[in-house]
Amino acid sequence: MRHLLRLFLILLLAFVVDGQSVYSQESDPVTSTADSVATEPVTPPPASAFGLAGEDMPNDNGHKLRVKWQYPAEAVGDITGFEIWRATSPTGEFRMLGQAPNDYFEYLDIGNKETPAPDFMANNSDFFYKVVAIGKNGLRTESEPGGPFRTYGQWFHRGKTPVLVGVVLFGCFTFYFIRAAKKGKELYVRPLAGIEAVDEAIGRATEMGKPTLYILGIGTASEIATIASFAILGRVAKKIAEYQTQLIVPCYDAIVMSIAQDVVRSSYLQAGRPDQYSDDMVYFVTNAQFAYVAGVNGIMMRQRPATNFYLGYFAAESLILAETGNSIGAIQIAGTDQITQIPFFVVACDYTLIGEELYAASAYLGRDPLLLGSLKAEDWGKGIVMALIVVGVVATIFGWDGFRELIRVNL
Amino acid sequence: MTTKRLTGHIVLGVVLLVCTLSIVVKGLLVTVGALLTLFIFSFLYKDNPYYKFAEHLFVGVSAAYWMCMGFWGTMVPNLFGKLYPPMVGSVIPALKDNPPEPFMVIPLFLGVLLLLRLSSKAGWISRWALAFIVGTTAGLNLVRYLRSDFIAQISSTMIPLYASGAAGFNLGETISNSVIFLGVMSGLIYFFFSKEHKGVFGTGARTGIIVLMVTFGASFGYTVMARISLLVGRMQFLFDDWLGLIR
Amino acid sequence: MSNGQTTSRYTIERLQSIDRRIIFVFIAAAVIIPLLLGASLKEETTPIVRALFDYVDHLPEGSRVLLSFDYGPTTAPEIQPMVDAVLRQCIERKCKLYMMAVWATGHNLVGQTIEEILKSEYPQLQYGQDYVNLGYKAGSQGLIRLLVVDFKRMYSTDAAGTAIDSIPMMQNIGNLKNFDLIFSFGGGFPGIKEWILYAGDPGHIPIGGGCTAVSAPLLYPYYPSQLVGLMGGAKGAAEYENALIQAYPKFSNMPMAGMSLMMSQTVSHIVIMFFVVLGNVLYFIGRNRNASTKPGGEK
Amino acid sequence: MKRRVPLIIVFCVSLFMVIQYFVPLDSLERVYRSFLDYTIIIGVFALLLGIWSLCRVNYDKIKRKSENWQYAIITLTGFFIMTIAGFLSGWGRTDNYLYQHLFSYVLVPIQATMFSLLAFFIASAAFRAFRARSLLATLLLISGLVIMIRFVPLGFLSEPISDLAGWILRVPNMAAKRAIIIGVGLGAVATAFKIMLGIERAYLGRD
Repeated sequence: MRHLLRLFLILLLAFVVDGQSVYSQESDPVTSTADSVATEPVTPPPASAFGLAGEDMPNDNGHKLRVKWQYPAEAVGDITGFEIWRATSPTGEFRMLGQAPNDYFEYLDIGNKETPAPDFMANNSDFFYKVVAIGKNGLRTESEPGGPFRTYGQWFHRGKTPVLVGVVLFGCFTFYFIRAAKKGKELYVRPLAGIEAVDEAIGRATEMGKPTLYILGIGTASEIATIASFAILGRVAKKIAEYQTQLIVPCYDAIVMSIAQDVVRSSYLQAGRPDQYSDDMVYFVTNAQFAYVAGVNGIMMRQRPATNFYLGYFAAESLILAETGNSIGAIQIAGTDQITQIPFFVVACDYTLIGEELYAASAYLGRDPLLLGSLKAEDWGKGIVMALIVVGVVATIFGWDGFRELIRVNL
Repeated sequence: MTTKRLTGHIVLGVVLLVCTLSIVVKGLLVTVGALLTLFIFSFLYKDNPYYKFAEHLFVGVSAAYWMCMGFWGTMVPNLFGKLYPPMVGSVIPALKDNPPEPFMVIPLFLGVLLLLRLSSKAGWISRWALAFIVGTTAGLNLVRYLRSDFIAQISSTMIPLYASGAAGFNLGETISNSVIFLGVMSGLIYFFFSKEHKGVFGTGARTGIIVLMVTFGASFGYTVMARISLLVGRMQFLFDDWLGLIR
Repeated sequence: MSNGQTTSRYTIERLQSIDRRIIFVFIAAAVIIPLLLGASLKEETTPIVRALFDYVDHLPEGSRVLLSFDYGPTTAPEIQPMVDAVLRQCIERKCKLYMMAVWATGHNLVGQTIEEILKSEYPQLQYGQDYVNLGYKAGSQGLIRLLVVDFKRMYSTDAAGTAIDSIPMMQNIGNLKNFDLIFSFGGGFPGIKEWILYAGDPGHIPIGGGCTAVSAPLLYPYYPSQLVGLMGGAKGAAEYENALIQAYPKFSNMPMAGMSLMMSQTVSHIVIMFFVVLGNVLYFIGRNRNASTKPGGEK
Repeated sequence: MKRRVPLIIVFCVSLFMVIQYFVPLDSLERVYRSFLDYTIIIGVFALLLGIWSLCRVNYDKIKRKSENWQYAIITLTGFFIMTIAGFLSGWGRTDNYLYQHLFSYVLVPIQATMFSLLAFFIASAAFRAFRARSLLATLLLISGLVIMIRFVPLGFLSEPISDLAGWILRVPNMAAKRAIIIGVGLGAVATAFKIMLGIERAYLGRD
């Protein structure tokens, strides 16, 4: 009975202090902690937060606000945390947004961008906030509403400036060197063993009267590695059409298959043998990683290709393919931008294009001045990266960390 | 030749016997799983009809699996459910009352264009859909690679070559930092395409490939553990779940 | 004489290109025999695992431990032993266990683990009092970010659909800061790294982890400032089990999955290294012979 | 028309994707999200093409009675049974008996076993390739062995070896990976540029 009375008193007290506790429909902390409260002596409600301030977060379309407040340092120990509430007018309906621990005095309000959502936050509008201090005794003290705080939308994400500079700079290089190449400037490229072996490998297949297997990997058409591989497939298919040997391209992804069919068909056309192309050369196996591997293994064991190309995006299956290919004695040329798989190709294949070399391969094979020009641009990019690193290292030696900040991307 | 055939028969007999026993004791499902496991392992000896069976079954079933996933997981909720929500009301009641999104006609249109490639005359038009996909890829990747990861790699290489800790000069850290710095630089030099690997530049490239090879060896050696674990997992399935031989 | 030499050279060449199926047999044996014999290998606990073990061992009774199952069936052989060992230790410490997953595949594994460890070994534990299965929620690192501020907004029910507020041990959970320790098992994406970046660092919550061998080197740099400790691969699991057995001798008769996996691992590594060394020895013998016979062979 | 239109589509779509990255406007973001959504849906349509290809190749094999044609029947049977089970199961109702069991007792075991073949292949590849033929091959061999030998209990040697292994993974390994990542990043950007500007158009075919 005494407990009940005490509980009633506390409830009453909470109600007086926390005049609007009606709005806390979702959770009613007063009742939920009633058990613990009932055994503790009555303590006063916690101090109120004050000095609410809001600032718009930059680099967005105005759906974010950072709310800050102050709290008496001596009272921090009495509370478990804060609740943050938002409304569109000081007298309007406040909505609970979230909680902050007791030693945090700010809250990043990320509003929803779409209208029907309950926590929608319009851009270029005013908002009002309340911070509720939640005492260890379960009592709540609400601050005065703060505001209006305005959200602003921006037209440019300034945190991404380094990326923009990079893109523009790199674009300029590419343009410049492509123009230079068009004017007929001779560009040197160093030999790549994997590329030089392509002709020999196809020639070997021709001599042996065996097919050539070309694997585009298990990437979708949205991998740059796959797209680079299309370009190489085009060159390889043209040579194969000229040598009149057989080509097999089993595919993992259906879009990749569609594109690869176009690529191979037009290569045969270019080589003047459109009649020898059929869609049976480029076909779909399945898009389950290991089922695809099982299928390709079967193709290798039964059709015994003399030359295998593995160019594109690869995951764990790389070694299964390369070892099976090795066991049938095929010449193997591999290339991928997947760092984790490069070691396996290096170990099990005859030639491996490492990372960036895969992207460069089509330029090498085609000897097209435009494509070679873009290689030169990549080299300039690398030169600049190296210069940046050297400057950065020197800067850190002299204790100047600002340089590193300069190139940071803030998302 | 005859001994080979005899061995084949014996193997087949043993397998059949074990199967019958296993179906009786362990039930059909586990037996099927175990048999398919053995069929795949038989590839290690050589290509054989058992492997061919498992391989072809796997290809067919997995293709159908992904097609159904694509249909129920993407087509129904993301295309039909958005074009005309009441249509999918019976399968996904949550979507029933959403407003229709007329713009979803665009992917439907592009998808149908893609299917036109089955026709030999109008096949070229399917490239519009492919161009859309390649375009998004190119645009995304243009910025994706320059984003945080790329720049983070550069900025985390900007480390002081002279490292000092609480106890003053730290030799180990200094060496490590210098190796990282030289490794990144020489690795980048190795990837230069338009410069001959000669002289100082050649030495740099040579150092680069040395660092790369050490890395490849290490990654290879490191992965062995993970691969053996996978095999242990399969063996546990065979010897424990199926045969119940592990105490 | 010359005939003998050709035969031995022939043998060496044949040995050099040894049938790979012989290697396969050895690998299979290296894995199967330890498994059947139930052999296990003790691993001395390294500091990074020891730190994790000691941290759990010093948790006061009733501490709240969140375990996130961020792995799938393919990596389960490596990860599950860690989960089992940590669970056993936590129960000995009388901690409250909160199990969840940020990987869809982790959902089933939580249920499986509850069946195999909690229900069979500790039938006295009560669901909702001592442990709870919160299941999987989509959202990856976004989910973790949300949980730091508000736990119940995302988890309004447990995995079975029971309202979260009706579960006794969920009463005082408002956000991730209410946990005394968070474990993430897996190491893929999302995983330990995301837990550190989005929960551990901003919320000052201690994070411990267990990950596959492949991802361990990427996570080591977070120790000790952002990670309490880390178990890497089967070796990490075996080290943790060793520490567990030393601290709680009652477990010494129980089969420890990590330790037996470790035995298979060690034997297979030895087999592979043996073949690598053999290959090199044969290669050098063959080369020396070739070099010595070539100039003199014509005579 | 045949060649120009796709190139224009590629240019416009990719330019939009780039602009959207820098301009935080809601409307652009909505279009961006739709575009990603569209690519996924187009992918499912493409899957139909894939299935068509699969069925045709296998049907042809049976019709022509080419080598191993019997197995094509297995592929097609598996495919149709799973398709029927899958369509019967419907959304969120993966509790369909056949579908669930084909998944758990056919797909999962085969997949896991294929994956575990790697344990054998990693051994045979190591035996063949880890030979001290040249300086580079020797380095590959040594660093591989140093990492693997951590597993062997060697008493007092264990600690320095595991320290060395850790150092290799932390230092030269990190350096090389960074160099590759930076190179790949530049190469990918260059390739994206080439596609956007229509310099690289192999993917369009050439007719």
